[in-house]
Formats: sequence, C-alpha cells, structure tokens
Amino acid sequence: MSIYAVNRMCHQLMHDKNWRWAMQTDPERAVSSLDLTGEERDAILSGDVGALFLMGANAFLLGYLTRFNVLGLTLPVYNERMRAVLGKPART
Amino acid sequence: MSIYAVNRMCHQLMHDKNWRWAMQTDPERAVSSLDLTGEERDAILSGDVGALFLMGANAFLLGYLTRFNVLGLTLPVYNERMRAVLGKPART
Amino acid sequence: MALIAGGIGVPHTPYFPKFAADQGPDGEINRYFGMARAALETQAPDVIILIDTDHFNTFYFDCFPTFGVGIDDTFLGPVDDVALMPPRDFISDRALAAHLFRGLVHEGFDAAHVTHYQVGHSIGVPLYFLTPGYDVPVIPIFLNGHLPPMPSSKRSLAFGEALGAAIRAWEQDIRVTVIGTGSFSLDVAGPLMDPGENFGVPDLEWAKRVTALMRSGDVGTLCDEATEPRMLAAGNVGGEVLNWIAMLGAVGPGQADWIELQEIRGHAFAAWIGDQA
Amino acid sequence: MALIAGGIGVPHTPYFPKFAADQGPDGEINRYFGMARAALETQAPDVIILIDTDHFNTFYFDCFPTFGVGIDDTFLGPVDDVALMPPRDFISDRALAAHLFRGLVHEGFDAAHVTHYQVGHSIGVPLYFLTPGYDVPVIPIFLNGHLPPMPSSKRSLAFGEALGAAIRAWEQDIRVTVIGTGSFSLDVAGPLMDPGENFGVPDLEWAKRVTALMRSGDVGTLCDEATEPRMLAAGNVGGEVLNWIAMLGAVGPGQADWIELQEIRGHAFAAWIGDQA
Ligand SMILES: [Fe+3]
Ligand SMILES: [Fe+3]
Repeated sequence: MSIYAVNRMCHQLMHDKNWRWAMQTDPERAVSSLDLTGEERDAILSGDVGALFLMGANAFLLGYLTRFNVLGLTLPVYNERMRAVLGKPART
Repeated sequence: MSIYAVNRMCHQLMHDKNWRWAMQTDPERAVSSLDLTGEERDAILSGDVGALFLMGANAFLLGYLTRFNVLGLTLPVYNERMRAVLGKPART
Repeated sequence: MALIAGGIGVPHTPYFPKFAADQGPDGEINRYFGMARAALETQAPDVIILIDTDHFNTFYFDCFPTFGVGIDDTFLGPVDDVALMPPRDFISDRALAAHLFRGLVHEGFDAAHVTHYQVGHSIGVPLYFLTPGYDVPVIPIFLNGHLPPMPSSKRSLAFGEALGAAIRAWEQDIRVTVIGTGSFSLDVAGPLMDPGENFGVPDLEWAKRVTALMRSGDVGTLCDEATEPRMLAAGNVGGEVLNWIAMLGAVGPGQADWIELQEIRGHAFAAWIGDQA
Repeated sequence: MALIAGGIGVPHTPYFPKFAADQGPDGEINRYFGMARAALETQAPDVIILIDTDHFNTFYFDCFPTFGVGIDDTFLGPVDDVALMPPRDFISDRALAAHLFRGLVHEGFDAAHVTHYQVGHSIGVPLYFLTPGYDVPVIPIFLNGHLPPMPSSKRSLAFGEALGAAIRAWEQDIRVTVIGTGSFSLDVAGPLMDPGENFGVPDLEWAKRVTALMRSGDVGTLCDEATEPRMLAAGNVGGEVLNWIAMLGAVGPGQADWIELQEIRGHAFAAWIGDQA
C-alpha cells in the first residue's frame, strides 16, 4: 500500500517542521527520499491533488499541501483541482 | 504516571540495541537520562524488580531485565525477588 | 456518586481562535461560544469528558481505534499549529479515566487504552473557548467519526450510554459535563469543498435536520437517519455527528436546552441539562 | 464464497524454535507442532487468519486496542529476538483484511485499524512451525488477552462469530484456516513463576478444565467459567485463552478433532474441522 507513503508525506508536513521546510524549498529533492511509485511521485511534484485523492490519499491530509503552500498549491489551485474529481471513481 | 518511564525503559531493552548495550555496560549513567522518581531510579539500579512490580511496572516487560542480564539480574535472582512479592498489595 | 451535570455540543474549527480574535468580542464566534461557556459555567463541572474525533494528531493509520479513552495525568496539545493557541499541558484525571475504560470494556465496548498522548485542534479549540483558564480536568474520549468504517449511530449511542453509566458509577461526589464536538455537514479539503474555500457544507439540509431532531430530543429518529452513507454524503467529517450522539447517550435523552445552527459551517452550538442533584 | 476449512490452536512460546532444534525432530515440541501442521495441510488454506495477543511488539500502552485487524500487503516479524528466527516479511491479504475490518465494525465490534505494522513471537512462532515455507498469506487479528481490562469471554466469542460471518461473506472462493494462539495457564516473569524458572503454570487444573471443555465442544460452559479473575489467577497471560475462544466463535461450536495438553507449559495443541465444501 504505497499510498501510505503519500499520506505520511502530508502528515509530516504538519508534524515535522524540517520536512515542511524541505518540501517548501526543494520538493523534488525531498520527494526523492520517499518510497513512492513513479505515478505517485509525478502526481505529487505536479501538485495533482485530484489524482492523489483518486489513488486513495486522504483529503484531510492532502489539505496540508495547500495550508503550507507546498508545490504551488494556493487555495484556488488546490480547490479547483480537488473539486474537479468529484464523482470520479477512486481506486480501492 | 512516571511508572510509564520504567516500562518504556524495559521495552527499549528489546527494541533499541543501543539502549540495551548502555544498560548492560553502564546502567547508572543510562538511567540518569530517564524521567524517573528517586524511588524508581533506586529500585532499578538495585535490581529490585519486586518493588518495581508493586509500583505498577509490567511483569512481562520487567522480564527483559533478566533476559538481557541487566543489573545483575540472573534468572535465579530475578525469580526469587519477583516471587517474594506474591500477594503483596500493588499500588494502583 | 458522580453526577452528569449536563451536556454541551460545540464545533472545533481550527481557525476559530484567530477568526474570533479578528471578529472581536461581539462577533458571531464569540457569541455562540459565549453561550456554550455560560452553560458550562452553570453546570460547574469538576471534570469534563470530551468526546471527539482525532484528525491524525493523536493517532495515525498505523493504529487507529474506533473508540479510545485517554488515560493519563496530563496531555499536550494542540499539536497541529492552531493560530493563537500554542501547545500546552492540559490537566486530566487518570483515576477516573481508568475507571471509565474498565467500565466500557466490561460492558462490551472494545475501546483502546490510550496514554502518553497528544491531541489536536479537535480537543484544543473547544477548551480554548469554554475553559480559557484551563482549570478543569479533561478526559478525552476518542471516536472515529472520520475514517470509514465508522461506528454506527446506534453503536455510538450505546457507547455513550455505557459511558454515562460508568461516569455515574464513579464513587466520588463530583459533577461531570460531557461535551461532544464536531460538525454535522462539513467537507475538509475534499471534492465536496465549496468553490474557492478550504471547506464545504455539502448538505445544509441534513445539518438542519440533525439540529431539529436534537432540539426535540428525538435521538431514535436521528440514529435511524444517520447512516454511514448519509453522514459521508454530508462531508468527509460528517461522521462527527457521532460525537454528539455519544454525548447524548451519556447525558440521557431529552430536548436540548438550546441549540443554534451556524449554517455557514454546517455545525451547531448547544446545551443539555443533566441529572438533578 | 469463502469457506472456513477448520480451526487450529497452538502456543507461541518464543523459545520453542530453539528448544525444538535442541530436542530434534522426534522431540515433544516438533511432535505436537507436527500434528498441528498436518491438520493445517489437510485444511489446505489459501489464507490464514491468526488471532493472537500482542506482547508489546505491535502496540504499546500509548494505544493498545482491545481488538485490531492487521491490514496491509506484508508485515515484518518477529521483531523480538526469537532465536533461530530472524525477522522477515510475511505476505498478507490487504483486500480481505479490509473486508473483515469493515464487517466487524459494521456488526458493532469496535476494532482498531492497524497497518504498516510489525509483529512479535506470538505471530512468528506459530508460523515458524506451521507454514515453514511462509507461502500462505496471513492476516493477524489482535485481541488483548494480556492487559486488564480484557474483553470478556462472551465478547470474544461473539467477536469470533462476527469474524467468521465476515470471512464466509467474502466473495472469493477460497479456503481459510483460523488459528488461535496462546496459553491457558501461564505467568511470564511475574510473581506466579515457578521456582527457578522464567515462567510458571499457576493453575494446571484450569488448563485441564479448558482442554476438556474444548475437547467436548462445550464453549458455553467455557465462557461461563472463563471470568477475568479466573484467567488472571491462571497467570499474567491467562487471558490468551480468549484467542482460542474467538477462534472457536469463527469456526463454529463443536468438538475438537483432537486436542493435546502440554502440561509443563500450561498450553495445548488442537484442531477443529470446519465447513464442508
Ligand atoms: Fe473535525
Ligand atoms: Fe503469549
């Protein structure tokens, strides 16, 4: 269940200030340390929160990406991308 | 609930090999890093597992002290000290 | 024996300390929380039992309990960057918490033992407004109202009833207030957000329905209607209504003394009168 | 639909891999475990559900659940220095585990969600002897049979029944074996140890009684007699009989196919025949 690593990455944005700083300043380098699939890594680095949600990531935790302004995810951008996947089938 | 720190000390004997080594080689120094009451520290350093049990420490975890030969607690010594408190009132 | 002096229901929006400060003392947030605080002060509890849903501050997926009881002398929180509320140690009541845990497990409620724990805004924010002196011991009761599968509404009510029985079986003559905290319709950072916001209220009609059923004290109908699909359609934390239902189980059935819906957030503020001394 | 091919009961003494090697293939430990392994091979499961009590390897006091379901593709163990058994990754079945968790919570069993987890000897040792090729996926079910308050015997039986119903409701045509593991009378490192040993069997008569009631399939009487004081008087892990009771709930009432008490350790080895295809 490698989506676990996506969720944990978001979780640590809140609870590890070093990690938050790393993701805010050099996300490509930070993400390279994680155990992710290529699809997950690409979705993270492109800020594609809708795709991450459909892969099974937790919305509450994904919200930390915009709360801490990671990956260019201003609130309008995050909001639009997340609302765009409404009703689309999620992987289980 | 500072007996929490006593239990955790025992728990880490199993799961942290550095801690196990520290307790096997210089227990006085190792224990000084813990958040213990004076009574707890004295009971640990004197290997008084019966007293620790009556203070609320978990027997299964205390058993790691003899399993890893910490504080001179050979099995006969541990066994005798623990059996001696049978039926004595424990703190709640 | 202990007595349940009453019940309180409030939200726990993490931005409310900041928003309330920005609005000033006469703003809506301070007005609603002021009503709840007045009710709490009338109830004059010696101990507060706070039923909440943790949002990954106490637990993580690694071990996420359906129900849990916080058992310790103190706990730290909020640890999730609540503006104007730096983390602090809250006082709790370890002996009573252990008693409640024993009572719940013995009655067949499979709660997790929780100690040496931290909490987030879902506990911190209600206390920020309700007990600003942080002088009343607080025992957190954790209920998963966020991650499906959630306990059913009937199970949550029964859990609350067993919690109430365990409180009343406590040997000390103390007054206890039970607080339930959470929203009725709220989606946080998910596809049901409102345009441009970081949250949404996907089913205001459901929030109104819940409020009406609580006002009239019809918990049976509320449990019948609060199915998991219905709660989830009301937002990804729609299950937090279960915290209120469990609180009602503990306090006992009956009409709310008062309940006020804050429509823009899909949540409410309310108070129930409890046992007569 | 899935079918429960049978039940197995075994101990999980952490020293047994070493002791068995010392005794050789004809020793008592290999003989008893050989019988259980033969029963398992006859049952030919596609998945094993293993009900065990964690001894601080998966959980700690911080969040210790009454019941938990391990939900992941793999898990690591044993992580508690079992001689001759270095930690390894075990294969599991995440989809089935998630299904079981949903079924249990929906039936009112308040289990914890457990993922990304490690296990100790209580899961590793049974598998060392029963599936030495480690080729059958294993789903751990955690039951607190160690730290009071423990679930009651009746609650554990009902939990097992709900687990069995959830297994049989699984859509795939697979064969499942349910294993319960633990002792009937055993004190580990506590005041009830035998002189000179690191363990004790404080109530061999109780272990005999449990064995007789399981042999005759009288689970009702077993649940009546297995009160918390009785289990704790049989040693600080006397509550592990609850793992067997839950297993019997899942497999269904009935006489054991065979059951052998190993008196010196206060535990038994046994097998039950399950559903007919
Ligand atoms: Fe919430
Ligand atoms: Fe055990």
